[in-house]
Amino acid sequence: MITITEEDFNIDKILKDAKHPDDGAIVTFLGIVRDDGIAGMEIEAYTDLAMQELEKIEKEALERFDIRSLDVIHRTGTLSVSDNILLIVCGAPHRKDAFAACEYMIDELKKRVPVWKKELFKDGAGGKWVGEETE
Amino acid sequence: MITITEEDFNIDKILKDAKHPDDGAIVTFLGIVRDDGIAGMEIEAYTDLAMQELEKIEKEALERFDIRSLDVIHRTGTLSVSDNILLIVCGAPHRKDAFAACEYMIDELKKRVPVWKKELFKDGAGGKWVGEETE
Amino acid sequence: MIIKVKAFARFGEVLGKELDLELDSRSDIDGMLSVLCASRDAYDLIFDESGRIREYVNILKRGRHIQSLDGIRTALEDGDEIAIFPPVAGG
Amino acid sequence: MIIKVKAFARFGEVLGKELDLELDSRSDIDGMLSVLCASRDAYDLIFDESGRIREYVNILKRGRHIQSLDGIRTALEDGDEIAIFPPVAGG
Repeated sequence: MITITEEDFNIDKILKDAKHPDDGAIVTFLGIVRDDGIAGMEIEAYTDLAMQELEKIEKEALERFDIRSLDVIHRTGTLSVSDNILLIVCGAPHRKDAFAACEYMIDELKKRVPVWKKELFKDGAGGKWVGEETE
Repeated sequence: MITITEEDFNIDKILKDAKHPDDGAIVTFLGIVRDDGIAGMEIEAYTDLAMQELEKIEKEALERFDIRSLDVIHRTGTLSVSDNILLIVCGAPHRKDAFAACEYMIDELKKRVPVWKKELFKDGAGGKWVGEETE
Repeated sequence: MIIKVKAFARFGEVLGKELDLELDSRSDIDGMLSVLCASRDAYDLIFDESGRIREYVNILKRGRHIQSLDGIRTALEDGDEIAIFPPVAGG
Repeated sequence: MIIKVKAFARFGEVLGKELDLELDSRSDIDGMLSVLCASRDAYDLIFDESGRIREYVNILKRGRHIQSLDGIRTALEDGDEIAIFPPVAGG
């Protein structure tokens, strides 16, 4: 399942729901706000298109790897250091596929999914959009 | 932290405890009992040596990869299909190291750590130790 | 006709996050950008010194990149949603 | 002297999971195995037809493989813990 939400998530529950009798391995990627001397992060998404693109990547991964499930939750809004940003959960019979599909999802997500992050300065005076230095 | 226990674990809590301000990525491997037409699984460990070996692998991973934490919980005892067997949690500034260290831990664990699994037959009449076919 | 424009990240801060533009019928992306980039800041954000759209600018019509349509000559229709954004940086 | 033997997985089922063996002082691993593998089943589990320890059998003295010590000639002392097990299969 693909979700874009402001809400935080309960990983235990998501893993429980992801479990399939064929699964022997569940690999999870959790992206969190790293303390690069920032107060936090603001995350913006072009939600409709981001959902479509995530579903497309999910479909590609299900075709490419022997996996049973691939779930993604991407948060938006204002987050603090160490807050959860992104969760990817991949269940598979064997671990190699679960790792590969989970990495595929995060790699493609970073390239293709319309989401942006703004690092918020500590003094409260605005911030800097990640990736701006390339512009 | 390395733990060998009969108890199940709360992944949300473990992830929360694992978080370090330097971390941007936490990769988790969860091994669960796959339904290969079995009733469940019995897991036995040579606990003292398994702890030592897991700590050795953890140390190797901390030297090899730029990671901040690597936690392992391996369960023993009798488990049912879809029950949690093993949890590996690796926190790192960047995702490539977190994925690589998590895979390193599970690959080495499977080769080096004295733990054995017995698949329990559905009719209740005993079971089969995994890996026995090679003997 | 009315075109809905959504701009994201820094583009949203400069152009406005979401606006309805009143355009002549038979307008195209080029025409829309003239209206959208009337201010110096907005123009510099989207165009380079030689007046070409900067490489990192993504413009989508109803979810499709204009490069896969007719570029800046892509025709617009009443009710179209145009998205405009810098390189993505999620995850 | 008393040697503690721990056997795991199928080896534990055949040999017993944990036993204290009373051995002559100055016994070695070879001597211990003679006592431990008195039954036909136990012998066949550990030794091949030519009387050599099967390749997949791991024997450790105080956590160290006997290959890295003196093999089956590794000397034993009172209170030693010997572990004996098949290939590992955790995770």
